[in-house]
Amino acid sequence: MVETKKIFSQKQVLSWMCILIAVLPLAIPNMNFHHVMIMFVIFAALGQSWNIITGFAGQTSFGHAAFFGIGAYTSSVLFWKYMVSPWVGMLLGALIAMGVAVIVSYPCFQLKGHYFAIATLAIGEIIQQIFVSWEYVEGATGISLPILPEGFLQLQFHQSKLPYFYIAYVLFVLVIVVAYGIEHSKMGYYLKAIRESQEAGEAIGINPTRYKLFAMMISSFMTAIFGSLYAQYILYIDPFMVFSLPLSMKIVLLTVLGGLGTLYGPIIGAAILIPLSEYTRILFGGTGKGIDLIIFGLLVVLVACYQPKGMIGLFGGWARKGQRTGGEKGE
Amino acid sequence: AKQQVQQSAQPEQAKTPEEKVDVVKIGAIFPLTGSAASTGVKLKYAVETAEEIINGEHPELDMPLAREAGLPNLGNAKVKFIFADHQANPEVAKSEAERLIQNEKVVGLIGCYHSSATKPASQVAERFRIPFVAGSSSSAALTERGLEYFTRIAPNDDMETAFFFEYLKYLNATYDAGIKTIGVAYIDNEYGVHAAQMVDKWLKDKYQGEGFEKVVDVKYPKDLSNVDTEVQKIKAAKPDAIFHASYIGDITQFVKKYKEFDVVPKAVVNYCGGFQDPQFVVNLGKDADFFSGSNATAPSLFAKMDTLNKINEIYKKKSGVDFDGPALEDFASAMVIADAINQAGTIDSQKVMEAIKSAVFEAPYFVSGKIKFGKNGQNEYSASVMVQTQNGKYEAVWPVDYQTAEPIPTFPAWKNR
Amino acid sequence: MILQIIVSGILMGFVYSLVAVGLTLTWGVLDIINFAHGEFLMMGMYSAFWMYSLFGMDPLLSIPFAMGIVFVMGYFTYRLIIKKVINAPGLTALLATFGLSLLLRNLAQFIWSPNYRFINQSIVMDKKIVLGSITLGVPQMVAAISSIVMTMAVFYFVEKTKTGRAIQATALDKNTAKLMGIHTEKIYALTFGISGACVGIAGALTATFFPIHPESGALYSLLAFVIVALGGFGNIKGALYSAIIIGITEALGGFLFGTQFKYALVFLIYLIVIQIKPKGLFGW
Amino acid sequence: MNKVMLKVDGITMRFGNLIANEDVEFQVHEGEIVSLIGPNGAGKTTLFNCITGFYKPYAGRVIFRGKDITFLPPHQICRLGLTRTFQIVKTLKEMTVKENILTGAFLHARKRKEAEAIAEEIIELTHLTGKKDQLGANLTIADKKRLEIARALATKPLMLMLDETMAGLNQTEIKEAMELCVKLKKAGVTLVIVEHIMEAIMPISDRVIVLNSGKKIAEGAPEDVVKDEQVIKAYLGERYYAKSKKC
Amino acid sequence: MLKVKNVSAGYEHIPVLFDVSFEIQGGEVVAIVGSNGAGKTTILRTISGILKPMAGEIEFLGERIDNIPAHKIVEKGIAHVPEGRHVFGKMTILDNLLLGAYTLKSQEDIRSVLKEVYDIFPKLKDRENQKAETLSGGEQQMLAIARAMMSKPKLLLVDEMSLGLMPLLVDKVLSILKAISERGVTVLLVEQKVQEALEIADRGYVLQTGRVIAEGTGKALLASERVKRAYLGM
Ligand SMILES: Nc1ncnc2c1ncn2[C@@H]1O[C@H](COP(=O)(O)OP(=O)(O)OP(=O)(O)O)[C@@H](O)[C@H]1O
Ligand SMILES: Nc1ncnc2c1ncn2[C@@H]1O[C@H](COP(=O)(O)OP(=O)(O)OP(=O)(O)O)[C@@H](O)[C@H]1O
Ligand SMILES: [Mg+2]
Ligand SMILES: [Mg+2]
Repeated sequence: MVETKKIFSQKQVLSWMCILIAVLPLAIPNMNFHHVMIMFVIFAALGQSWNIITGFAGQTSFGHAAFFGIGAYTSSVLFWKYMVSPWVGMLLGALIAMGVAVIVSYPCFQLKGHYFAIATLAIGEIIQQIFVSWEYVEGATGISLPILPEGFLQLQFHQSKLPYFYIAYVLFVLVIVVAYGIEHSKMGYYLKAIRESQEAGEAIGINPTRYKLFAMMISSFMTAIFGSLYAQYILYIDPFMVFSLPLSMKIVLLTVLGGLGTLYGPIIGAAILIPLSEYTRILFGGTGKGIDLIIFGLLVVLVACYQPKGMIGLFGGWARKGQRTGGEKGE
Repeated sequence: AKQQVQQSAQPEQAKTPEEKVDVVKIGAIFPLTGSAASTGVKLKYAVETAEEIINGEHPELDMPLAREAGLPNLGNAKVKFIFADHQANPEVAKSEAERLIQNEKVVGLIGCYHSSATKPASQVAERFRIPFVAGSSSSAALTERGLEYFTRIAPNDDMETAFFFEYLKYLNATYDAGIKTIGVAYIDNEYGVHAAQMVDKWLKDKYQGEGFEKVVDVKYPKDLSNVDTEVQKIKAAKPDAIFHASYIGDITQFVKKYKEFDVVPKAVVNYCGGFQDPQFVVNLGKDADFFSGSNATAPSLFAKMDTLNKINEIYKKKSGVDFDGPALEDFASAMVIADAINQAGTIDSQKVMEAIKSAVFEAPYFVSGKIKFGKNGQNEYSASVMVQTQNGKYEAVWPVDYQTAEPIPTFPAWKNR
Repeated sequence: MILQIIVSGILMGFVYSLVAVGLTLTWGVLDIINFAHGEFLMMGMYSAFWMYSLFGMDPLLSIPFAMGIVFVMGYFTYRLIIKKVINAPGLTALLATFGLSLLLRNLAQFIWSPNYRFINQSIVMDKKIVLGSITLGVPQMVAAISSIVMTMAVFYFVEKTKTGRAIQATALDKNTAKLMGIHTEKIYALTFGISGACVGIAGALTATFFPIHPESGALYSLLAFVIVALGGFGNIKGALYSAIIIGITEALGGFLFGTQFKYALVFLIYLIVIQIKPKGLFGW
Repeated sequence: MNKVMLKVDGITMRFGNLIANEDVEFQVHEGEIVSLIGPNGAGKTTLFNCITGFYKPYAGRVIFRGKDITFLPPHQICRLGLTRTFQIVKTLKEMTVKENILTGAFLHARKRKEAEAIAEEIIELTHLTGKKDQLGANLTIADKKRLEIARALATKPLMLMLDETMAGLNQTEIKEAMELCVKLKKAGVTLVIVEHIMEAIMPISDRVIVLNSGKKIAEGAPEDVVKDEQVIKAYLGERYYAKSKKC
Repeated sequence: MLKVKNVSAGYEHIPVLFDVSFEIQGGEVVAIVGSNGAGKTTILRTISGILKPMAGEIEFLGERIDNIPAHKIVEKGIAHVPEGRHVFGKMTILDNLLLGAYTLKSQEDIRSVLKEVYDIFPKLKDRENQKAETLSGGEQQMLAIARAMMSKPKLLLVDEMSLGLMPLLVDKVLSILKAISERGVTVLLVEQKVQEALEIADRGYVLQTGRVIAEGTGKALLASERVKRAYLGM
């Protein structure tokens, strides 16, 4: 695999991944599978967005559901109350999420490590509570989106899920392009420098607050886009669904699972986690004994234990097998 | 594969009616894991009970589909309920509904307990033109969406609220209970908030004029560690009656704290939720007494209702507990959808839906004895009775026709128990 | 009444501190986020419930049992899981313990059913002390006193004993700790065990006044996260004090601003405090 | 004499009760190499931190090329052309040597190509060519120190402040480092060096400033400073004195 | 006393030591010198058990120690002063010292070593309750050595202790090491400051890119042309 790494550039590997993802739903025309693919693409993109602030810039966010929810709510409320096209809502939602991100994260950037992480968690929970109590957006009751005739403009498709998939897919590819662009530009280097040592970064002329803010803005913008898309796809949202801590954690975990701070990570992670959770539930969820989640939990533990650097570690690891092990003593 | 593409591209296309069926599949979506799993699992047992009654031969039961094995009008085809877990997540409810329809080819859906899950799941059913019969989901909003393929058995919170006020009026009139002020304690989610809205609505529309007044409104967060503050607020306002929209975990804590802080309202009425769970009495023992709530059934009624009693025996063998309201309602939803398919004599969803909408279903397990859906899909016969816990048992106390015990109109002081 | 609410808040705070002290050991001292901490608590509660349902044992008497069970769980969580991920970057331990939390939660559902359980026999059950206008529930009082005792014991243990020093040293610099002759693996496992024992006790104590359910640990662990951060990571006394602050915030804030906001207010307090003291109230 | 590049004017810094710098005052001229020496804990690193914006001094001012930079944040100071290294190296561990340097090079490069060109040049200059694809984390201390300098150089500083970058090098490598300093000086970079290795800095320094317990106790040409009684007593020790006399 | 036989070791499967062998007699001061990245630190880490050798054997007092964990090796009487001090910054000086005595069982013993150590480093006694991170670099170095002394070692491994120390202190610490060795403790010294190290050492080894390329008495090595050219820049 080390060999292949040299032969194929990151760009090529990513392109192949994207092509594979694009043709898979055509190859397997099953609606439930399409659903899994849509969820996969959405979550891979969410992981990618989150990766920018946490994987690249090293600022652990446990509150990304806040941006997701803001995106979902903005487009849904506009659509439901004023019949504004979800596309407009999507853009507005992303902008609002970005604004909120700036306002809430700016004061938190002085916090280090876990203190920052808990702060984002707190912000996420507070924003959820605001929406639960906000009558204008129907509070805890949630919003059922009106069902309209199919159409690209109103972002509703009833015959087939493929249009949803390809819309999500295009946005997903855009997110990858953005993430790729960031990683290979000045900004990417600066973010990673901040992650490794903020002080070293400052000493070579990096304004950490500014770059963290940029990263947060981009990350929240993209997260919100997928929030809108998700709401449009499910056609129902409530605050417990789109602002939940488990959602934030899902984004975190799939990225960690795949490999934090890499472009492949979120894709690999989502490709494992989403089908795994869907299919364990489908196979065992009907028992009513929690067997699906026992199995899912166990698999997550095993993956974490045997691929502690994320699944991406697999690719680096193969080449080294067969050598006598030395290194740090375990015991 | 090509055929499949066509099929998924035209979901509304109905199956050919002549098709011979051996097994009729019906999807059942419940919260089988997560914080509502305790209820969800009971609902699953209830549906399994229905399945057993339909598929087996139960001459002892005087109700449709019991005597013969399977669905007689479909050549004794068996019914198979396929369960799915929505984990209290609307997204999952939606995708499970789709999967059940698409992959499992179910011809009808029941569920989902949580109204928030029933909403998207029934939208899917609507889109595929598959009948959806909700059992215990109580949000009034469900039947206000104008869906054609959606019906619901349980009385909604709108009806429940009126029922509560009428009960309080009955207590005032018959026992001179003197209940005027009310407090509402409810969970901050769709279930609680909607119930509280209905209280406000009914007060404004009708009952304020009849002397009722709301004095305190306690909304508490969804996940909850303790209710000290909530109970203090209630205690300070001294309402005569408390309306509770709470789940089993919270209501248990409330009762504990009512006792600790010596809160003695005259009556506590509960929306369909935690109070109706038999675990309420198990957990709280004597402290559980004198609370009341609307319920589709009560174990004390079993003596009066022979069929229900026998059904309950089957259920109890599976679940280890007696039927409670939500379980019976979801049992009913399973029976109704099977009955409708049988009456239609086909699995053609449009015909089945016609049957659902037009038939009057025999339901000897309900006090109302019948189920009939109105235009909007709401069951017109409210199956509810008011039950009160007395000596560790749920007694039906109102309406008078179904009374198994007289209501105890006011709460005794905690120390006098 | 305000007084009653504050008192209730303080009592609740003590209960929280029971949970938080265990967390501050693993998260603060060893820098491992144990996402399954709440599930450990839940296991403590079920241990008590188990003893109760099998032998009718008073939860207070099953404290040692619960403590033992969860100690062992913590110990093996380290040996079997954490050990494998401890050298991995950043959040891998989080992933592993998240999986563990799902596993435990659903295992509990599998074994004990998802029903809400309640223990209604204990010598402290339903007892209360009434002082003028203030009511103190004896179960909470017992929990509060145990919590102080336990926090002090853990504090003393970590700060003043040889093993405690070894824990600190291991936390600060694992490799150098080895050079001192410290069996760091054992120390890690022990710390996890102790963290487990703390929540085990907490579980048995809270079982006297809270419903027991597979999900019942989740909220506590969320609050414990905030408490540990507010107190300053790794600071045991800080966890105690900030737990009380959180308890009061929740009770009083809920009373003044609406009970639905009580946890939001807790989070808000954290955000405000952290702006002034970015390393927590008592952090290094 | 050349223009004044840096003027440190009465800097005082405290940590609680501890006074780490007290009224320190000195100037650095363009193109000079100035060494800052003093016992462990004398406050050299603290002074660096005050000058480069990492600490806000308790009193005093720092003027760099005529501009008051006392309260500017570090990254702005760096932009003005004053870059420092860290005594406790802050290698960007999960990045390769080249990426480490590239990050510094982006300060004056709009495009990636330009940055790469700068980085290549610096890699050559600091003899890191063979290690450019190694991860920062896997370097030895000495290489980390070298990388620390390289990264700072990539920002094209006018003035470079080095904090014990030669510690841990052997004599041969120290020689190389000395040559590098001289080369930089020739290229017009002004240097302020903190170092405990007298053999290394005495020959190349134009001036030496001695700090003790936060205060400046001596300043002057290297050969004068080593003879200073106070400096010998507080810092150099008799052995060094004896050795230096021998030579 | 210590026999290192054909040891290879490295990090993450990449070897940095190749077939290294040497011996130390009881009571000696032995210096290992060599340029950066030669693997000096790696040798010490392998002896003290932080690293597992990929091949070869290490014997201490006739017992094999290459396959036992680090904390057991300390019990056998090897103490390691790591490169870069590594004092426990957030803990007090006394706590640091007590941690050094972690392997001692009796309180009596601990008290007596503590007294002995305070005799050698009186400055530490005055600051007993100060947090170690507030010490200056030199003082931290002393603490690191003192801490290692607390385990009553038979063999003391000292890595690069002159790093970042002012000249005055380098002298002082070296003389302390000499004093320690006179109390009967064997010392294995790893140093960049070749001259200084070899001056106090009885014997020395020169390491280059993971291999021993020269050995001899301190004086002999200092005089050798090869060493002079390579390490003393003469
Ligand atoms: N952040 C801080 N908080 C508290 N005290 C500090 C801090 N930084 C430095 N000190 C103290 O200030 C004094 C000066 O430290 P400084 O690091 O500047 O010394 P130095 O001259 O660089 O020494 P060395 O040559 O050992 O590096 C020391 O006593 C140190 O303990
Ligand atoms: N943790 C590590 N992971 C990978 N490689 C390492 C690690 N530590 C050291 N190395 C490599 O091992 C080799 C020898 O390192 P070692 O630290 O033993 O050298 P040294 O002689 O002590 O050098 P120095 O004088 O710089 O301390 C170097 O090439 C270094 O890059
Ligand atoms: Mg310094
Ligand atoms: Mg070394």
